[in-house]
This record gives sequence, structure tokens and C-alpha cells, in this order.
Amino acid sequence: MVNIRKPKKLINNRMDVAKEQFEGLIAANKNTLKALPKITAAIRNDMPAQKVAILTGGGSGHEPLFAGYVGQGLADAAALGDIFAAPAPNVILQTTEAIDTGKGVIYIYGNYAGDNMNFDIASELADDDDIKTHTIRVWDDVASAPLDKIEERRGVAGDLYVLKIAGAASEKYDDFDEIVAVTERARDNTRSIGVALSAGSVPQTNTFTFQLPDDEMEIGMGLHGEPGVSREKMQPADAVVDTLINHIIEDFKYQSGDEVCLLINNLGASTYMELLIASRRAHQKLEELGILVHDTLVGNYCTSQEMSGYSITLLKLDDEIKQLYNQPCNSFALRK
Amino acid sequence: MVNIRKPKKLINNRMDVAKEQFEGLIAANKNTLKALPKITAAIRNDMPAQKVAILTGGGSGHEPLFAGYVGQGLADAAALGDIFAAPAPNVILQTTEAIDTGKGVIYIYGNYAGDNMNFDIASELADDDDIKTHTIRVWDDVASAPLDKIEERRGVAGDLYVLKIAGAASEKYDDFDEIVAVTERARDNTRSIGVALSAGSVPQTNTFTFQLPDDEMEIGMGLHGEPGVSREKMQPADAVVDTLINHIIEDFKYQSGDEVCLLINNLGASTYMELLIASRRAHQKLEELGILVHDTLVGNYCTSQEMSGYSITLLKLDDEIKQLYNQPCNSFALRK
Amino acid sequence: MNASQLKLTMAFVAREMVASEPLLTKADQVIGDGDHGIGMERGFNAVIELLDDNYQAEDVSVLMKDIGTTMMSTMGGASGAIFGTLFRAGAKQIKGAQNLDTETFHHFLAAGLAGVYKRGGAKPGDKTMIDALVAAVDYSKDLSGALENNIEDIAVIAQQGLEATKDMIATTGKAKTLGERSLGHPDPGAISMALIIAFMSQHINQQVAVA
Amino acid sequence: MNASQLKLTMAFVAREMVASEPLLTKADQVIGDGDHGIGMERGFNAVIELLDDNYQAEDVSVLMKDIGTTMMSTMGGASGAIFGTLFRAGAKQIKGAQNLDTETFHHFLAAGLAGVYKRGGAKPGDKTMIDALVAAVDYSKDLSGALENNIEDIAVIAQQGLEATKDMIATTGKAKTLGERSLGHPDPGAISMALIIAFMSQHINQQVAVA
Ligand SMILES: Nc1ncnc2c1ncn2[C@@H]1O[C@H](COP(=O)(O)OP(=O)(O)O)[C@@H](O)[C@H]1O
Ligand SMILES: Nc1ncnc2c1ncn2[C@@H]1O[C@H](COP(=O)(O)OP(=O)(O)O)[C@@H](O)[C@H]1O
Ligand SMILES: [Mg+2]
Ligand SMILES: [Mg+2]
Ligand SMILES: [Mg+2]
Ligand SMILES: [Mg+2]
Repeated sequence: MVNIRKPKKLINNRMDVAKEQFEGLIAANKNTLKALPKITAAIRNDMPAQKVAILTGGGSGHEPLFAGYVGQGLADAAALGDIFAAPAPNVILQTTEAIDTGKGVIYIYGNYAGDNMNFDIASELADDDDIKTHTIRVWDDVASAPLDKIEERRGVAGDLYVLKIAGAASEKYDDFDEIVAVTERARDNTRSIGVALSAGSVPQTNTFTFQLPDDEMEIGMGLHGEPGVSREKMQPADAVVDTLINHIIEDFKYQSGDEVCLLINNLGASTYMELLIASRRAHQKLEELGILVHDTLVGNYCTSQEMSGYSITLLKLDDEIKQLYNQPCNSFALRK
Repeated sequence: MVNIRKPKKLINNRMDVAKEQFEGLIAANKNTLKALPKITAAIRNDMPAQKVAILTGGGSGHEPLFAGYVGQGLADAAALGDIFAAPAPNVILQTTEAIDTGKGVIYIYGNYAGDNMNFDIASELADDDDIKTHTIRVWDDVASAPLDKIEERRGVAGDLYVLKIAGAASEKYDDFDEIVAVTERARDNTRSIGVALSAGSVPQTNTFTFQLPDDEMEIGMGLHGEPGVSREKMQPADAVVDTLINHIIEDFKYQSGDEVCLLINNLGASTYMELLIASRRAHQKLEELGILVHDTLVGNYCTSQEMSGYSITLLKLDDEIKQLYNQPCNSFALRK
Repeated sequence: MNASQLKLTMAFVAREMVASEPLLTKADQVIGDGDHGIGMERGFNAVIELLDDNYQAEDVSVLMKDIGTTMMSTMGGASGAIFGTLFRAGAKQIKGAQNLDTETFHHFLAAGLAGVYKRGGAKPGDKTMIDALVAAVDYSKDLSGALENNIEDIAVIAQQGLEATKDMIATTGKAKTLGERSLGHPDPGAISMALIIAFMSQHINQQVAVA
Repeated sequence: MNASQLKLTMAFVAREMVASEPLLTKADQVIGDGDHGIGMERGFNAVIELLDDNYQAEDVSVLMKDIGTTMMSTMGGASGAIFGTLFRAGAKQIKGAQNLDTETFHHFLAAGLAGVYKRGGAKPGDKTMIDALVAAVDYSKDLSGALENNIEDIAVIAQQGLEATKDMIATTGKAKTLGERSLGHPDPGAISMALIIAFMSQHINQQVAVA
């Protein structure tokens, strides 16, 4: 044991954290969000009468993901589970029923065994109800499996980009398959990798998900403390950013002149200072590579409790994706 | 010594952190912000040809404050110092000159000896240049001095609300004094208090600003580790939120039916989970008090490096302030 | 055993599983994300609520199905889907059964296993609850008679299936990227699977002793 | 001493102040926000750059003013404004002086003190650099002659002014809310003030010894 500290947090009953934080989110967004009765699922207040619906969700503990991205131009609803636990099928089903306008529902979520199974069961149940669904799993974490097994990769902060494109497409297009096609292309164009300096904790058990020596960091750490690709001595920020971007460009073939969106995402407890220093180097490095940055997000978008560290995500743009990215959106955690 | 851990951060040269993070901010916002030559000051790209200008600033280390609030409907520029150090007078002066359109510049910043002196010197220098300035110091931290010495209080997250109102007023009104009047009223209507669970650090010296035992928290802790009003054993989140709100309502006379904006601000390393659980209780408590919440912000708005804990801010609205609050704004850290 | 006897047994299992939370939590902390104990606690607490004094099932299949539905709708996570599927798919196979004898229990487990295969796509050897379950299914295939005569042996075999997961490298779920580092540690879901059968055995044997 | 001698002395002071960063940092960590050492390091590093081989000042007043302007424009924070004001306001008072003798130095310090009063509004006893400065001003009022004859004594007195801040309760700046808890600890800015005079004394005495 390197570190015997306990997590230090302001909570009430440790079994109620997911429910209480959900209530706090709804309270803070009562003009734009409402909760479905009895379950932890949030839907837009301004759901249009007719549209292909976008449903996201997953385990809690990654706030502001997922419910923070429910709103105009993003997801229409989010179904949430307990901390680090996928939502149950009935939660997903009830949410599906609440947002289906007869035009079908697209499920977008991170690629984890628990999420896959629970969403699949929900989709079968929805099918029984004659609601059309289609599933898009986000698998952007290049550290989690080789490229030829991309469908085994984990979904991390890239969820955000995929939801942004899906939300915009579902406003602009009427055709289910057209929305699916561009969203899947956005998913396929998204790559992420993170570095962790210290662990997040599971509030219910009041323990950290892993231990790291004070002078080490882990490249490729997952959002639930899943092991990464390498554990290394701490290095200057610029070297770490270069390592992360190198992992991404080895995985995805960018051409000089390609345009991307860049996300520097706080895994939880890193400072804005560190994120912005990473932003500086990422822009330098991408410029060296001839990759043009269309837009940059820096902040807490997809976290793992108080994990310290950050992830870098690139979404490669094409004309259609860029146009959709530029459309306005309005949610708790993302406004454009 | 309760805690002998060292801060663990991804930076490069520790003397360059303020400069490098500033460069990272500019890189991430090149469509909306530009840096002034050689100094750490950011100004809007889309500065109107004619308007009373709003200038904010202060020490670095509180990101996304201050430069994160430069943009349409907010500040027109931010002049930044090194970590926890007010900007030098020439930095402020150069920024003042860059944004003055002939209609004068309003300085808005947190009330600290260093900021007061440096901004005052700048304002005297601006006066030499025949640029009209007016200074509004934000002193929202109820924990830092008694009400009858309000002008000795520290400025904390309330800066954000004062900037929001000033920015909106400076777009809507042409008259310098009218803008000053409503902004000062917003300042006078703003109250904050925080709770810290662990310390932030000064990156250049690589040390924490204070020590707290693992089972204690400090109510009223300042943004640079200034002592608060009481050090207490850890308590359930709801009790802590009640304590914070009680401090505020003892200081400011709210009437049942009053409308407020509510800000739950992360001091740095707290999780969204904790912030949202605080949001839940704050809404409950304000409802019990008959205070109506017009809008809620929850997130990292004014931080103290990796300090863990949060602050609560209330801005009491009147018709004019509410209208101004509702105007759109667009900056790195706040969009409406 | 009939539905009302099975109700008592399953209520006992539920209480014991809730009490096993720390053990399961520890196991998932080592090779997973640390939430398996909390998930099982949540699911079996809901089962305890389900099986309250007013609850009466027509037959053992309805009882097992209700348990499965309860777990599936309250747990979430991989184990909510997996154990929910186990109980629901198993119950469907033994529809109408008034008595849970060894054959019926075997059919329940075998159909449950098939459901789990279909749901999650994992195979024996992948270091999941399947490894404890498949051992129980294979062993119980050739048994017959009253469950009280066999449940203890089935539990022992499931335990062996669980022990075997220590020598496996995880290829699914959150332990996957651990690779070889998952060696030496049992799979948390397999522990749950073995415990469920072990607690059934413990309760059934107590009942026999009392009778 | 003339401007070129004073340049050597102030360059020495600058180097020694940069080397004092850890001491000043520690002091500000105890009762402030921990950045005073870094601020002085930044300011005096800029002074070192200013006083490079090409630098030549017309007179001692211009030299002191340039130092003040450099500190004011590079340091930021309370101490940038305060020490910048000290040097600039002091220099203004001794405009045209070719020689820094004891009277001139006293006028420099006294005018600097007045500038600091005006800028920050603090008084003696408020636990700031003023407490070291005011001691030096009061003591040097009645002295005259070459600075090398008096600077050591002035430095000792400034040091006593600094020591006295240990018994004061902070009423300004970031130490204010510490209240009584600031007792027993010296004020970081007062340490800087005393050190600047002490390093001047050290260098001037060395020069005298060499000559
Ligand atoms: N595809 C699968 N088939 C069978 N069991 C599985 C599968 N995926 C995961 N499991 C079981 O689920 C257990 C983990 O459950 P839990 O911790 O609740 O889920 P999560 O991985 O979502 O945190 C694993 O130990 C394993 O036994
Ligand atoms: N009003 C004032 N008058 C004189 N000196 C002051 C005043 N305010 C602060 N100081 C001095 O500045 C020192 C702190 O400097 P520094 O740490 O750089 O500033 P900050 O408080 O902005 O972090 C204090 O120790 C004190 O000596
Ligand atoms: Mg989980
Ligand atoms: Mg400071
Ligand atoms: Mg788990
Ligand atoms: Mg200081």
C-alpha cells in the first residue's frame, strides 16, 4: 500500500450519492430538464414533438457525463445507474418510451460489458413495444485494446463528441439511417487517451480504485481505474502530452491539413492550470503535425470522481461533421 | 504536520506555469480571445468600436477566473499576474489602453491589498493618459470580515456575478455612471462563503497553502488559504450546506419571495457529485426560506488550485439585475 | 421443495448475500471497479423486500422469475444483467414446476447458463461467473432426487469452479485490461455465483436438520 | 557613494535577495499565501537584468527609480506595488543626487515610506514592511556623513523593526484573518525590507574593506 489515505468527501448517506446528485442536477436545471418518476433518468423539457430521439446513459460517477449533455442539440435523455454501474434495463426502457416520438431512438453510450448488456435488454424490450432502436457504442480509448479489436475498446470522453454530432444530426435530419450513419462516422473518427496521477474513489465503499506511487503516473488509465498501457515516472507536462498524442496518431491516420476538434478533459481533480498547460502543448504539437484545430474544449467533461489527471480526445472532422459540430447546443455542461 | 504529501502535478518549469497556462487558454480560444504583446492579458477579438469597457484581473491560480470570463456580455479584457499575485500596474495599464474606446474603463476585481494597490497605480497612470477609469472591488466573502467592515472583505466567486452584470450593462447602456451604479448594486447584493477539505498549492514552491487533519474541514477558508471562521469535524453534506447558507442569510436580509441566482463553485478538486449533492440541499434550504432560485450554476468557476471544497454564492436579483443576468454572454467559462 | 419452502431459502440467500458485500467489494476492487458488492447488496436487498410476508408465488418458477426480474431492475451493471438473466432464463425453462428437485434445479441452471451465454457472449475460461455456473450445471446433469440430497455437492463443485477462476486471465469486463495481472485473483461474479448456491445449500440443510 | 558604486551594491543586493527566496517563501507560507519569495525573486531577477554591463545611471536617483520601476512592473502582488513605490517615491525625493550619503539615504527612505503610507494605507504596528522601514527612517534622521559609516547601524535597527513584527497582530493583507494566530511570526515583507538594507550594508562594508 503506497497510500493509506481515505477519500475525503462531502456527502450524506454513502448509498444515496447517485440519487442525491441526480436530484441536485435536476434542481439546478429545472428550466431545461425533468426527471422521470422514480428512476434516475433526465429528459429535456423542450423535447420536440417529432424527432429521432437520442438516448445516452451509463453508470454515475463520471459527472457531468451523461445527464449534463441532455438538451437542445445534444441528447434528448440520459438513463443513469448507480456509481460505476450501468443503468438497469427498465430504467433505459422507461426513458426510451418517454422520448420516442414514433421515429425511433438511438442509444449512444460507452462500450462496457454492463452497459452493452443492459442497453441490449432494453432494446429487446423496446422492440416488444414496437419502438425502433439502434445502438452506437463509443469505443474511443486507444489504450484499451488494439485497433483490430476496436469494438473491445472502452468509451471515455469521446462520448461527448459523438453525442454532439448525434444531437445536431437528429435536429437537422429526419431520416433515422442518415443520423445513424453520420454519428457512427463521428464515433469512428474519435480517439482518446488519458493519464492518471491519482485514483478516484467509489463513494459507497469509501475506497480508491487503485494506488499509484507519489512519483508515478499511468498512461491509458480507464475511467474506473482499469489499468492502462504503461506506468511511468512523472515527467514534464509537455512530454506527457506528446506521449498521449503520439498514441493517438499511431492509431489514426491523420493527413496534414486535417481538421480536428480537441478536448482536454479533466479526469477529476487536476487543476485548470494543468489542463491549460496541456492545451498549450497539444496545440503546438498538432501544429507541428500539420493538423488544424477547429475548436478546443478544456475542462471537466467526463470524470472519474477525484481521479487526478486528464485525457486528450481528437475528433477528426469532415464537412458534414464540422457543420453539425458548429450547430448550437444547450445543456448543463455544454453550450455552443 | 498532518500531511506530508507533496503536490502532484503535470507542469513544465515551475516558474512558467502562469505564462504557459495563459498561452494554453489563448490557443484554446483563438477565435474569441487574443493576448496582448508580451504580457499576460487577454482581450476580446470582437471588441465593439464604442462601449464602456470592463476590465477584470488578478493573480493567476484561480482558473477559469479571470480570463475565462472575457467575451461578449462579460469582461472585455483580463490582466493577469503570476500565481496568487496581482498583475503589475503596467500590465493593467497596457490592457486599459487596449480596450478603451474613449468611453472609459471600469475595473472589477477581488478586494485584496495587492490588487487594490496595483489597480490603483494603473488607474493613476491611466488618468495621466486621460483615460477615465472607475474601480469596483468585489467583497463577497462573508467569512472574511464583519458586515460593518464590508470593504475589508475578500472577493471570491462572486466576481463572476458582478462581471456578468457589468458586461451585460455595458452592452445595454451607454452611460458610464449607469453601468457603474447597477454593477455596484449587483456587488452589494452578492454574498459568498466556502468550505475547504484540503489545501491548494503554490506551484512555484511546490507546497500546500495549509494543512488540515483528515477528519476536519474549515468553514470560510479563503482562496489563498486565508483562515476561515471555524475549523470543524467533517459533517454530512446537508449540514455543511446549511451552515454555509446560514452564514449568508445572517449577513444579508432576504425577504420571502426574493429571487436569487445560486452558484455552487468548486474550489478545485471536489467532485461534481459533491457539488450536485450541495445543489440539492441548497435548493431545498432556499425553498424552506421562501427564496426563489432564478438560475443555478454548478462547477469550476473560481478555484484555488487543487483545493478540495466548494463555495456557495447568492446574487439577490431585482428587476434590472435579473434582466441583465438573462442577457446572453459568451466566454470560455460562461455561456448563456 | 415447494415454492413456500424455496421462498424461505431464497430469503436466507438474499440476507447472506447482502452480508457478503464486503467480501465481494474487496474482490472487485482487486480486478474490477469495486462496485460488485454494492450491486449485489442493492439487488438482494430488493429481493428481501420482494419476499416479504405477503409474498406468495404460485410455483417455484414464478418465484425464481420474480427474483430475476427484481435483480435485473434494481442492480444495473454487468451483474444485474447477468444474474437477472440467469434467474429469468432459468425460470422460463422450468415454467409451472411446483417442486424444485435436483433435475428441475439442473434445468434451471442449464437454461440460465444458456441465457447468460446469449446475453454476454462470454465462454467458460473467460474468468466470469460462468466458470462457477458451468461447473454446477455439468455436475448436476447426472444427478436426480430431492435437492437436499445433492445441493451440498453442487455447492462444492461451484466453489471449485470459482477457485479455478484464479488461474484464468480475464478476457471480458473491466478486468480485461489487467491481462496476466488478473492471475491469482478469483472473479467477483464467480464468487457470487458460488455463494448463492452455497447459501441455498446451507439453508436447505438447516431445514433438513430441524425437520 | 556615487551611481556606479551604488549600481554594484544594488546588483549585489539583487543577487542576495534572489538567493533569499526560500526564506521569504517560508515566512509567507506561515502567515500569507506563500508567494512573497517568488515575487521578490522575480523582481530582483529583473533588477539583475536591468543592471547589466551596459547599464549606466546619470545619478543615484535615476538608478533607484529604475530599480523601482523594474520591481513595480515585474513583480505584481502587494510587494510589487509596495517596494516599487518605496524605490520610486524615494528616488523622486532625491532627484539629481550624485552621491548617496547618509542624509540622502534618509531622505530616500523617508519619502519612500511616505509613498508606501499613501499607497497602502497601513500604519506602523500593522505588521508590514513598514515596521522595518519606519525604524530605519526614524533612526537615520539624526545621522550624517558617508553611508559606509552608518549603513551597518541602520541595518541593525531595521532588523529590530522586523523582529518587532513578531509581536504584532496582522491587520492588513492576507495575514489579516489569522488575527492572533499571526503572533510569533515575522512579517515576510518586513524581512525583505530588513534584508535589502542588510545586503546593502554587507556590500558597502566589503567595498570599504577592499579599498
Ligand atoms: N459477459 C459476461 N458473462 C458473464 N458474466 C459476466 C460478463 N461480464 C461480466 N460478468 C460478471 O460480472 C461481474 C462484474 O459485475 P459488476 O462488478 O457488477 O459489473 P461491472 O463490470 O459493470 O462493474 C464479473 O465478475 C463477471 O463475473
Ligand atoms: N498596505 C500595505 N502597506 C505596506 N506593506 C504591505 C501592505 N500590504 C502588504 N504589505 C506587505 O506585502 C507583504 C506581502 O507581499 P506579497 O506576499 O508579495 O503580497 P500578497 O499579499 O499579494 O501575496 C506583506 O508581508 C507586507 O509586508
Ligand atoms: Mg461497475
Ligand atoms: Mg499573493
Ligand atoms: Mg464492477
Ligand atoms: Mg503573499
